[in-house]
Amino acid sequence: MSINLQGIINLGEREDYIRELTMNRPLATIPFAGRYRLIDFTLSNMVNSGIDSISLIVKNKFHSLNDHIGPGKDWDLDRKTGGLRILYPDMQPDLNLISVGDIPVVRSNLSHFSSIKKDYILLTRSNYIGNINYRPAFEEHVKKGSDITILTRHIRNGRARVELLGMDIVQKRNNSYTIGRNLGNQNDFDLSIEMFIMKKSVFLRIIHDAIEEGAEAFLKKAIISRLGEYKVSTYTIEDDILPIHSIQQYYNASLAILDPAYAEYLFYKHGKIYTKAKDAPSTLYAAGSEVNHSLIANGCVIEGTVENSIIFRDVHIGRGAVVRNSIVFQDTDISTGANLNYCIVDKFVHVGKGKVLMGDGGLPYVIKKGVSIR
Amino acid sequence: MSINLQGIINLGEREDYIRELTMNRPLATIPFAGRYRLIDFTLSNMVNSGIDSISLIVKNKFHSLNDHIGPGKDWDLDRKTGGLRILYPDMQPDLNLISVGDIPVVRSNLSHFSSIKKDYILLTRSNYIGNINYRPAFEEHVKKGSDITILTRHIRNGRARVELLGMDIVQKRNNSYTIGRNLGNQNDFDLSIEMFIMKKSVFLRIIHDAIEEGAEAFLKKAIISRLGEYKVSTYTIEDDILPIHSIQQYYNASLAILDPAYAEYLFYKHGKIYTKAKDAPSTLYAAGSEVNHSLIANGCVIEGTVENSIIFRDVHIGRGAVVRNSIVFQDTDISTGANLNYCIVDKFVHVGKGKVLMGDGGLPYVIKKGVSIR
Amino acid sequence: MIHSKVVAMILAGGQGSRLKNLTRKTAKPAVHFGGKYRIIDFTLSNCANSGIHSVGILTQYQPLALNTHIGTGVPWDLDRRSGGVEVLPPYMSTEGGRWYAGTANAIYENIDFIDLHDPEYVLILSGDHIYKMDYREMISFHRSTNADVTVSVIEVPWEEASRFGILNTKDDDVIYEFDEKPAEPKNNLASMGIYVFNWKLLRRYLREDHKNKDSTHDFGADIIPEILRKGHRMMAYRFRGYWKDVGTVESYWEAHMDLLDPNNELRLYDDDWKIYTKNLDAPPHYISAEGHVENSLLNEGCVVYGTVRNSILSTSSVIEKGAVVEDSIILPYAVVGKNAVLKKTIVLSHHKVAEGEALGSDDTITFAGTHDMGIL
Amino acid sequence: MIHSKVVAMILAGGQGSRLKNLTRKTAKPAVHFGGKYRIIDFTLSNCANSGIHSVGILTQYQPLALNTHIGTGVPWDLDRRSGGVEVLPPYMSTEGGRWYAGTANAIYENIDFIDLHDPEYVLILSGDHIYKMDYREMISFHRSTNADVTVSVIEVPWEEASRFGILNTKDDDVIYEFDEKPAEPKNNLASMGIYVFNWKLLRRYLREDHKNKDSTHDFGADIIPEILRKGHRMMAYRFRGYWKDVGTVESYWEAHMDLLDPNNELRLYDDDWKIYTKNLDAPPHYISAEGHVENSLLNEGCVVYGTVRNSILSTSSVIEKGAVVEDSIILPYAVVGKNAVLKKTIVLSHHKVAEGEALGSDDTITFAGTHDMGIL
Repeated sequence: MSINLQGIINLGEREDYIRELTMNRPLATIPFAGRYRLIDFTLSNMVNSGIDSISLIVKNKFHSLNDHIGPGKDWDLDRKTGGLRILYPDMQPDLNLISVGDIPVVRSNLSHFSSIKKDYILLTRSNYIGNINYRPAFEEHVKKGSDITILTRHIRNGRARVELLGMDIVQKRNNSYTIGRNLGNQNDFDLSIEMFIMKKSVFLRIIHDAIEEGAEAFLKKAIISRLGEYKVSTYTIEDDILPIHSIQQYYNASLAILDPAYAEYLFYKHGKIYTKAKDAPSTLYAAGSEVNHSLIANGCVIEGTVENSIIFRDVHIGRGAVVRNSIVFQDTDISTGANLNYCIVDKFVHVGKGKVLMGDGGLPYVIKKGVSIR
Repeated sequence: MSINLQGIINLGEREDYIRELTMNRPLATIPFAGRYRLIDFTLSNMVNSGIDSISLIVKNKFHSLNDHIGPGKDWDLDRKTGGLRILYPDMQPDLNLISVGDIPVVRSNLSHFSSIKKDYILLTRSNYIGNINYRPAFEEHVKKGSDITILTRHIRNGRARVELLGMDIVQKRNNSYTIGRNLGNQNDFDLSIEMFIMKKSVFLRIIHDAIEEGAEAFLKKAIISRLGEYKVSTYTIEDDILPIHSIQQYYNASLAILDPAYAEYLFYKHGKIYTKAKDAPSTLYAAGSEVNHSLIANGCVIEGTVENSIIFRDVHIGRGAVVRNSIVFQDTDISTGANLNYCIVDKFVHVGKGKVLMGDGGLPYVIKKGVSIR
Repeated sequence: MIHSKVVAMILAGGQGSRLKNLTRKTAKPAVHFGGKYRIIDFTLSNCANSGIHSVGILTQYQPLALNTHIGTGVPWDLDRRSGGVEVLPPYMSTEGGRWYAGTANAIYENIDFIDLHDPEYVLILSGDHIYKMDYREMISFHRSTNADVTVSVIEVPWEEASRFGILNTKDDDVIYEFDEKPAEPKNNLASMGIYVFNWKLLRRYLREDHKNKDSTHDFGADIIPEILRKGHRMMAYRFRGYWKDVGTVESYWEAHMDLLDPNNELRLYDDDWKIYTKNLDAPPHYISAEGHVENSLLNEGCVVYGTVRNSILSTSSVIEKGAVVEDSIILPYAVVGKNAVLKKTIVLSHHKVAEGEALGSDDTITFAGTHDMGIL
Repeated sequence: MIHSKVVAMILAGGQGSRLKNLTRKTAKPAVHFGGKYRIIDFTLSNCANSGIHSVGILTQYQPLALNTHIGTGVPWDLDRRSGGVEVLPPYMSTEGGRWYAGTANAIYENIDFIDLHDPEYVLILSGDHIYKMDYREMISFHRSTNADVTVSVIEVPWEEASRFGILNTKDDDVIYEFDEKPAEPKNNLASMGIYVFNWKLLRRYLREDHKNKDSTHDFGADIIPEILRKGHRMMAYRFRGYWKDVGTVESYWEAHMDLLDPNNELRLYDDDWKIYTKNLDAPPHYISAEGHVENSLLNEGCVVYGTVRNSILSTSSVIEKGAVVEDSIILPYAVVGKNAVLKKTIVLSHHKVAEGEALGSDDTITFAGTHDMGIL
C-alpha cells in the first residue's frame, strides 16, 4: 500500500560542475554504473520506499530526460492518478523568456503543487548515489511532528577531505538549524545531502513566501533562509551516499562499484534500481578476451582486454585492444589494438585502430559524445 | 498492422484567434463536444488510420497538454517504440530565450526528425474537426510518387462565405501549386486544410533548408515557399471538416453536433474519437427537468431546463435554471433560477441564483474559467 | 504508516444462474450494472482506491467478457510492472487438470501466485457485491485488534437474519461461532464474504483443508469454522454503508432503482472514491427535441427520441421515437424500437425491442432478449 | 499498404515432457533460453516486430511462470487498449468445463475471442521454436498468391525428411499433400507449424472438425488434410534462416551452443529485429580479478570469480572462486559453488551446485537440480 509522501525531484539546481558530460543532457541523465542514469537511483529509491507520486522540476534540456523516462513504465510510474509528473517552465507566449533559477519553474507549476494529494513531501536532487530507504526518516518526521526534516550524513575526520569542500553543512545554533558551506574548518560535522522532508503545507507556504518576496532565485535557498521560521529536525541517513558534484567524484563513485560488497549494497539493499529497458542481448566474450575486475553491461562484444573498468551496453572492444581504469559509455567502438587508460568515453565514440589515449586518475580524459578518433 | 506514415501535429502555429478560450491552454486543448479537446480529433483520426507513431510540436503552455495527454494511454500511444513523442523547445542554459515561430522548436528537435523510422510523414494541426481516414490520401501519395501532397477541401459558392476569408487556398499556375490567402474573390476553389503528406526525405530537406536559410519563422511558410522545388499533388478530402479559427467558428461547429446525422459521422464514421477517461458516473435527470435537442455528458445532475446546448461533464443545472443555445464546460454550476442564452461558460464557473446572462448567436458571451457570478 | 503487503483475491468463479438470462453466456462479475459499470468494477475500484495494487481474480466460467473488460487493468490503474490485476483460471499440472472445487480450493490452487508477492495479509473478496469500502480501515482494525482473521459484517434486520451467514460475537466483537442461515439467529451480524487473513495462517489451513476428503473446500462452510474450532482470534469488522448482493434478478433490479434515489448511500457522485470502468469511447448522450427524460440515469452514447421515466439507460442505448420506457434497465447498445412500450423490463445488451412491441408489467421483472453475450 | 487485420494465436499448451527437469513445473514456452530469454520470447517478438498487435496465447499447463513473465505485455509493446497479448486458458460454459483436446480444439474454443477482432487472417504459431521471422512477408505472400491457407516450410536435408511433417508441392509451391513423417519422403519441405488461414475458412473447418467424433482435433493430422481434401488452395512459403524446435534436451542444448558461434544465423545483435523479454532489473555483470571467461555469453547480474568456457550464464547466476564451468548452461539465479567442476551441464534456476561438486561428462547432458519452478 502506498505512502503519504509525495516525491519532488528538483533538476532546476545549478549543475555547472560536470560540464564535460552535460553539454546535451542534464546532470540527471548522466550515464552511471554501466546501464543506469543518475536519476534512476533517486527514482528507484523513492519507488522502493513506497512513494507512488513524483514530481520532477525541470528547467532545460528536456529531450534527454524525455528520451530516458518516456511514459515512466520502467519505474511503474505511468499511472492515471499519481505517477510521474514532469513540471516544465512556462514560456509566456509574448515574452518567450524564462529567468534565472528554479523558482520561476516552481511558480509556473503552483497549481500542481497545491493539488498534491499527500500530506508530506520529500524534496531531493538527482545527484546523490545510494540505495536509500526513505521510510524511517519519514516515520521519524511524522512522529516528531516536525515541519521540516533535513536529511544528513554524519562526517568524521572531514577536515582532510578536499572533495567535501563547498558542500552544504548543517549546524545548530541557539536551538535553530542553519545550512551553510563547508570551508574545511570543522572535522566532525553533518553534511546536508540536499534532501528535505516537509509538511506539504509548510512547503507550499515557503514557495508562496519566496515568490511573493522575490528575494531568492533558487528553491533550496528559499528553504534555507526560512529555516528559522519552522520546527526543524535533522535525520542522519546511515546508508552510504556518494555525491556527484564534480567529474572527479563521478569517476571515483563509478570505480567504487567494482567493490562487490558496495555493488551488493547499491543495487540490492532496499530494492532494485530500475532503468529504461534496452533489450540488449547477452555479452559475448570471444576466445582470447581477458576481462578482470570490471563491470560489463549486456550487448557487448569483448575481444580484447578490460581491466578495472566500467563498460556500458552495446560496446565493442576489438581484438588486442586494452581498456584500463576507464568508463566507456554505450554504443562505443574501441578498435583493434587501441589502448585506453584513465578515460571516460561518452556515447557513440569511435576510437580507431591502435590509438592510444591516456588520462590520469586525478583528471580522467573525457572523450565527448559522437567523437571519432581515427 | 501499422502504416508507414509518421504523424506530426504542429501546435506551434499562430493561435491568436480564440483568445477568450486560450488564456491558459493551447488551441489544442480547447474543450469540444461535451467531453473532448480539439486535439482528440486529430490524434484519434491518426490512430484510426493506423498511424502508431506521432510527434507533437509544442511551443508553450505545456501544462494543459501534459494534463490531458499524460502517458498517452487513452489513445494507445504509450509505446516503447513509436507512440506519442512531445517535442519541446530547447531552452539554452545560458540564453534562456526562445524566439518567434515554430522553426526554433523544429531546430531543437532535428535529431528526433532524423530518427523517424517511417518513410512518409503526415503534417497536420489540431484545429480542424472531422472524422478523417488518412489512408486513401496516403495511398494516392505513394502511388503517384509525389514529394508533397496537399490535402484540400473543394469549396463551391465560397464567395459569400465570410468565415472562409483569410484561410489558405491552393492554386495551380504553370504546372506548379501555390498556397495563398482567400480574399473572397473566387467562388469555386480548393481550401488548404493545413495537412500535408510528404516523403520523410523531402520534409527533412525542407526543414534543413529553412533553418540554414533562416528566412522563415514558421514551418508552414517554409513549406509553402518551397513548393516550386518539389513534385506536388493535391488530394481532395471528401469528409466534412470544420475549421476552428475563431470563436464564431467554434460556436457554430459545436452546435452542428446537435444534428444526429452529423454526430453519427463525427463520432463514428472511420473509427471512434478517443479522449482522456474521466470516470464520471451516469447523468441524473431529476423529476421536473426538461432537456431538448441537447448533447449532455456524463456526471451531470440536471434539475432545470436545457435547450439546444452542449453540457460537459460534471455540470449541475439547478432547479428552475434555464440554459439555451449555450456551451457549458465541465465542473460548472448553474444555480437555481439562473437563465443563460448564447453563452460559452468555461470550466469551474459558478453562476449564482437567478442570474441572467445573455449573449448573441453572432457573438456568444464567454464566461472565463473559474469566474464566480454571485 | 507501516508498509505492509496485501494481496487481494477476488472470488469471481460463480455461474450466478439466479441472474438467469444475464449470466447465460457471461460470468456474473462481468454482468453490466448501473448504466456504465460491470458488477466487479465496484470491488476492483475499492481495491484501487484502497491502495491495494496486487489483485488476483479467480474465475473459471465464460471468462471472455471478463478478460476483455479487465484488459491490462488500466481503468483501475492496475497495469503494474509487478502485481497489478491478474485473472487466475484453473490449470493443468503433472497430476492433470483440476477445476476449482470451492472458494477455498480456488485460493489453494493459487498459493504459488500469492507466495510470489510474499504478503503479510490476504484479503478475500467477492466479485459480485455492490458497495464502497476502504479496505485499509479493515486491515488497520485487523492489525490493531491483533486478529488472526477478520470478517467484515453488516447489521441486518433481525427478521431477515436467518437468510444470512450470521457471526455470533462476544461484546468486544470477537467471533466465537459461525451460523449459516440459522433458524433462530442469536445475532444480526451477517458476513459480507470479505475476510482478512494473516497469510501464513490461511496458507496452513488451506493445505490441511485440501487433504480433508470430507471438506467442501468452502470458506464459509469449512475454513472459517475450522479456524474457530482451533481457537484463533477472529474479529468482526462492522461495515456501515450501502452493500448489496445482486445475486438474483430481483435484487439486481432493486439495486438499480436504489441508484435513482439522489440521496442513495452509494454516492456515485463522490469524486474521492470513484468507481472506475472500461472507457467505451462514446460521445455524450443526445436528447432530441421530442425526447423526454425524467427521474432517470443516462450515459454516454445514448440517443433518446422517446420517453424515459424512472429508468437506467446504459452506454449507447437508443430509445426511438414514440417509445415509452418505465421502471426499466436498458443495457449497452440495446435499442427500443419506435412506439414500443416497456414496463419493469431488462433489455439485454445489443438486443433490439421491435417496433410497437409492449413488454413487462408492474408485477414481475421481464427480460427482453434470451442471453447477454457480455462483450461489447 | 492495405490495412488488414491479423490475429496471431500461439499454441503454448504442451507440457513438453521431453524437456524433462526443465518442464516439470513450468509450461514449455516459459522455459529459460539463451541466457536471458524464455522460449516464447522469440515468437512474441516476431509478432511485435511484424506489427501484429493482437496475440492470443493458448495454454493450460502450469501457467503461473508464463503469466508472470508476460504480465501486461509491456516488453513486447503489447500492452494495448484493444488487442495486445492475452493468455487464453480453458474455461467452463453452461455445458461444463473442457480442457483443450488438441491444437485445433484450442483454437475452436476461442472462436469468440478471434471474432472480437474481426480479422481477415489468422496466423497460427507455435510457442516453442527459436527463430526470427517477419510474418508480414508470409502474409503478403499468402495474399499475392491468392491462397486459402499458407504453410511456412523449411528445407531439411533429404536424409532427415522422414522425421518431419513433409508438404508435397507442385512446381509453383502449391501444396497437394501432407505427409506426416513419411518413410519414403517425396519432398524435403518440412512444415514449421506456422499457418496463415483466411479466418472465415478456418472458422468453418474448425466447427466441422469439432462435430467430427473421429478427429483428434489437431492442425497437422486433421485440419490441414481435410482442407486439402476439399481442394482449397494451399501454398508453401519457403523460410530461409535459423529455425530450431527446442523440444528435447539435446536440441535445447545444441541451440545454446549455436549461440556461441559469433556468426550464427540467429543474429541476436541485430538491432532491427530485437528479441524482447521481461526486464529483471539486474546491474551489469562483474568479473573479478581472478575470474576468467572465454567463448561464452554472460548476462546482467552475473558474478564470476571462477573460470567459464564455452558456456551460457543466465541473468544473475554466480560462479564462485575456483569453479570451472565448461560447455554448460547456467539458468538464472543459479550458483556454482567454490571449486565445483561442471561439464556439459544444465544448472536449473535458483539451484546451487555444492562446493567442490563435479558434474557432467562429454557424453551426455547432465541436469543439476530436479525441477525448474520457472518463476523468478
